[in-house]
Amino acid sequence: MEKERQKAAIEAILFTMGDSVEIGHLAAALELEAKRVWELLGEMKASYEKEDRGIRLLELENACQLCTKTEYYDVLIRVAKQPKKYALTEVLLETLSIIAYKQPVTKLEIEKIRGVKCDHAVNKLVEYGLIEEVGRLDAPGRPLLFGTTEDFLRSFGVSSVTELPHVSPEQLEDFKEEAEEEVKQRINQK
Amino acid sequence: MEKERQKAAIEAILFTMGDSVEIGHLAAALELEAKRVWELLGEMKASYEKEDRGIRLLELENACQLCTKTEYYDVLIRVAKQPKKYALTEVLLETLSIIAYKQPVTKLEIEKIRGVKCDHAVNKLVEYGLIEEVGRLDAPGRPLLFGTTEDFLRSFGVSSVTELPHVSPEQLEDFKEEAEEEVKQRINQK
Amino acid sequence: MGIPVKLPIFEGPLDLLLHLIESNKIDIYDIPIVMITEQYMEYIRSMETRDLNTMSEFLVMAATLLEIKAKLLLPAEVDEEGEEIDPRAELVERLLEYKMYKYMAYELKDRQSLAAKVLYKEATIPKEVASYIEPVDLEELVGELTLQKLNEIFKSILRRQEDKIDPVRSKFGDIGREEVSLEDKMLSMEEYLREHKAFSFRHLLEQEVKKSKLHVIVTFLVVLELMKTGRLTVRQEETFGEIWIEVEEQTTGDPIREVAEVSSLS
Repeated sequence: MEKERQKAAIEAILFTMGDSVEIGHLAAALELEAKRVWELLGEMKASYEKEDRGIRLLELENACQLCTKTEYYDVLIRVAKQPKKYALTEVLLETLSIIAYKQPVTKLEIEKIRGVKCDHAVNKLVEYGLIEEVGRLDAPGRPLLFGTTEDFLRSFGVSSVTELPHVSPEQLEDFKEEAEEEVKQRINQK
Repeated sequence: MEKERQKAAIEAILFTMGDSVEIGHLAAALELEAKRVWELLGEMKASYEKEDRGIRLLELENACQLCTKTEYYDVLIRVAKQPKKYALTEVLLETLSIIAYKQPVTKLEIEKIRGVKCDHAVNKLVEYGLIEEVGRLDAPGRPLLFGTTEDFLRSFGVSSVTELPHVSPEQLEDFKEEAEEEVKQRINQK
Repeated sequence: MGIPVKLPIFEGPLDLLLHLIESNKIDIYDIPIVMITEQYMEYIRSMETRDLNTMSEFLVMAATLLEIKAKLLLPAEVDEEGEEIDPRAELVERLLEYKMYKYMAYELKDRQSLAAKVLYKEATIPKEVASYIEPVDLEELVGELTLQKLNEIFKSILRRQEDKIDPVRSKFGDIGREEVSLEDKMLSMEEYLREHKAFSFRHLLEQEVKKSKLHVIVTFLVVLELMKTGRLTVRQEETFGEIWIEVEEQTTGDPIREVAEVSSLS
């Protein structure tokens, strides 16, 4: 096998293996001396350095391996990482509004208001950086307290949570009456 | 990013992913038009064909992938593990060829051509990942339609189903004559 | 020409037919139906398989051959253009199509053995890429959401919370589940009937209403049950008038006990 084809064979082997391959294995497969394999690898290394190549030949102790050039990580990330869809679902919005108005607040309190578990929603909001742990409640179990972050304020263009539109006690009274009215009407219909 | 580096980026992506990558994904990652990506791939394909390269660029319908050149198989299997092979029986091959040429096709159509039930063969081919359900026929019973997969293209070394060998009626006539000729010869030999 | 005793296994009726045509060196467009049919039948008779499914596929083809054979004996039909229709035409078409796919199958096989010499690689995603976590674009995430909207959402949650505390029902106090079985009620009814031979439905229920709604319901069910067995007769003079219940004279057995037993079984 002439030189060009020997190099091609090495490339094919390194490509398929992905992982590092011992020089001894390469030499055995190609029926060449290890010294000769090193020579070929040296020549190959130079050609991988060319501008239009995205892979590089990595020489390790007694082995070698193909790997991508670091400068292409950014592009790689865009393909290798499925772009995650971040979205504020209804559940997240509700949880966020409770935390915004009732902060600092524990998960238990949120659950009491929404009537359902909120671990997932709280975790997601923390991940999004909209809320954060702000301390612990001085109560049995010392549960975590959550509050909105500075990022939250920035995203909504306010400088403080006191700027949030308020729900007055009168309004709360109204809700209560509305609810009672509704229930009465429903009973009368029957 | 200039052209050379765009090619390098594509190489880095294809090397990292191993599997086929959709042209659309490449275009999005590189912020290029799909047409431009195809052009770059064309140029890359040519440079991979050079004698000292052991890998090849495989174009598959709307995707592409790197793979080794067939001529280095013998050297490769001395180092790499041989990929598992499945034996395709005559029945499976016949069924597969009907699906490849007539896709999308229902089991009933396949049965009409082969004159025998094909459930088993179709199930096996689905299991091997060579065919897949591609929809339902808009007819009574809404029967499933089957088509070939990307794995099929890879396993048979074609980049598109249109590349499959075609047989014209004239060719068929030739086959028949050939067959007759063969039979005659065999009889004469006896 | 006879058929070799040891025949290869055929993939199906078309496969067998093609074999017969080819081994007889027959022009596929001019199949001597009589001869082929005989050979075909002979093969079927010698078939070792008694698998009905496989057998039936071959038999369908046999029937087709016999049909063509019969048609050939009759005066030829003509098509719209006045040309004679060859009864074999459809079979020829099928055979040719099948032959084509059989050929393709061989072609595919060749290609597969060549393609099998190509190796691919597993994904090797660099650590730096794999460990990358995409930052959240808060601006995009928050999007159309405004503080006003957040306020609306919060208010709607509060509203829902008030709804959940039903102001009417919450005044009922505890409603416990009372156990009143049909059998119990039957037995107490038996006693009642011994003392009262005629009474109004309202009078009967007066005692029950004091207990609970469930007692009323079960009592009503007992009355219906006893009406069915003929133990009681019920009459009502006018719409919304008083409902009168009278005890019928005891016939055979003890219907109340019987009913009690039946309902305890169910």
